Amino acid sequence: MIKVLFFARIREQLGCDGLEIGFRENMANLAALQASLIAAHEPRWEQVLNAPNVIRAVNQQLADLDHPLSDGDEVAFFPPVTGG
Amino acid sequence: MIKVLFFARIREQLGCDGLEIGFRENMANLAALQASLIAAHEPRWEQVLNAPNVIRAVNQQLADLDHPLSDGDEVAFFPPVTGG
Amino acid sequence: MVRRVLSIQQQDFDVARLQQELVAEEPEMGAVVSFTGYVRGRSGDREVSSMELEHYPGMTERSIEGIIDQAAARWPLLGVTVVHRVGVLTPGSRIVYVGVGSSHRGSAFAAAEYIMDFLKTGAPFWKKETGPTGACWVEARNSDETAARRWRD
Amino acid sequence: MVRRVLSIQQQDFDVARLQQELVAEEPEMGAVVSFTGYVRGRSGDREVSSMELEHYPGMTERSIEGIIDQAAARWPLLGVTVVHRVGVLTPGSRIVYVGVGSSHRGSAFAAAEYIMDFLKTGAPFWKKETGPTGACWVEARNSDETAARRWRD
Repeated sequence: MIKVLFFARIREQLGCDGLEIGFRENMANLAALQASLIAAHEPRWEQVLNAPNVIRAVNQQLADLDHPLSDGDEVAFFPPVTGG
Repeated sequence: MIKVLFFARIREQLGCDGLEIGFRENMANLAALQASLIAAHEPRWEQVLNAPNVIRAVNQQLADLDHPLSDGDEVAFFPPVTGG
Repeated sequence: MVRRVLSIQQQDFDVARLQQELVAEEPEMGAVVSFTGYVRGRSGDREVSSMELEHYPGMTERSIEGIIDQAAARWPLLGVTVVHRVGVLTPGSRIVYVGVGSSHRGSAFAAAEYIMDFLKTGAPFWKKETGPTGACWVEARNSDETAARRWRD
Repeated sequence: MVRRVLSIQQQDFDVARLQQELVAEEPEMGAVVSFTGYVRGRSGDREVSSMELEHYPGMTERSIEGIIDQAAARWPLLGVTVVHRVGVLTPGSRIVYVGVGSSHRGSAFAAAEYIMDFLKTGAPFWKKETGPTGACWVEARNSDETAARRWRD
């Protein structure tokens, strides 16, 4: 199982806080997981998740698309941060 | 009349908070005033007022020894500042 | 390890109490620099009537712990306090407090600014502003990225 | 002209109240940086049991006004508060408060540090520390002169 979370503008654009998907062999890295998410949803997901300024984290650490995934990981997608 | 003030370590070394001396033609600048003060007191005044890190002010603005003086000015001698 | 207080909370905070806790019982404490961020009533030329702050629970705390660790490795600090509010806030409200205590002022100033710069660019918080014409997510500012980058040179 | 509060006083001050007054009713206020200096219980390797602060009444206020003017000419500030205590203070006591308010944090940090650097080197205050072996005037530190000089480059 992979826990997927969406925050802020991305959460609203997808209309989704998060979801859980079963871990499969073809989810070897973040790019593969993202491709499965896009394949399973409306075309809007592709525009939102592929946008150039999307930030991704695996287990609460920033991660690039080639970051490897394991069963049980927590993955998050969010826009550039604006706190403080 | 010139009002002369001493602060902190210099005040204690001279044993004097301040004094007033009548303005005279030969007090054309700060160096001349300092020379009169030294001439009028014990040798200790020369050591204290001529020390390399003495700071001087005329009318509450920092001043060099060649700063001109006028009747009614306020002159101060003090060590490097250590507040804050 | 530097003494630290970290809180993500909805409720307001009291700067005097936070500073008192930072200083308490530390005889070497000579300098405290604090930063307090406030909700402004205008954002560029848009009027702001309220702001909502969202965060990523868990990752936010880890990010800030990491920023404090980095600051404590660079400067001799005696204490660090970071409090960041989330939820709905109105103009004039406090948003964030960063307090840094040290023996001398140079390290307190530098570390407080360092922590703020990385909090702005590295901790997962997002602001949405509501004004007369609706609500908008705040866009990240290039100047914040530039501010954080100068510490790496 | 930047809104300012300046006080040289014997009594203690309340950082929360000073900050509240700095921020009050200013819708553009986004960032407040404050510095608080404390009496340390040690000075180098000497123990300090109390400290006496002397100043030059009149010139002190003028010097600080001038430092605030310089800071306000360099950065877009909304408010500046400087409070400096004089008289006898014990370890742990607050000595000085500098608070700077601005729309953005960069100018608030820079101006607060600038004001402190020049206060340390340009305002006529002197500290005398009392310890177990007697009382000594504090010597000016070269690092303070260096801190002030960097703003001139």
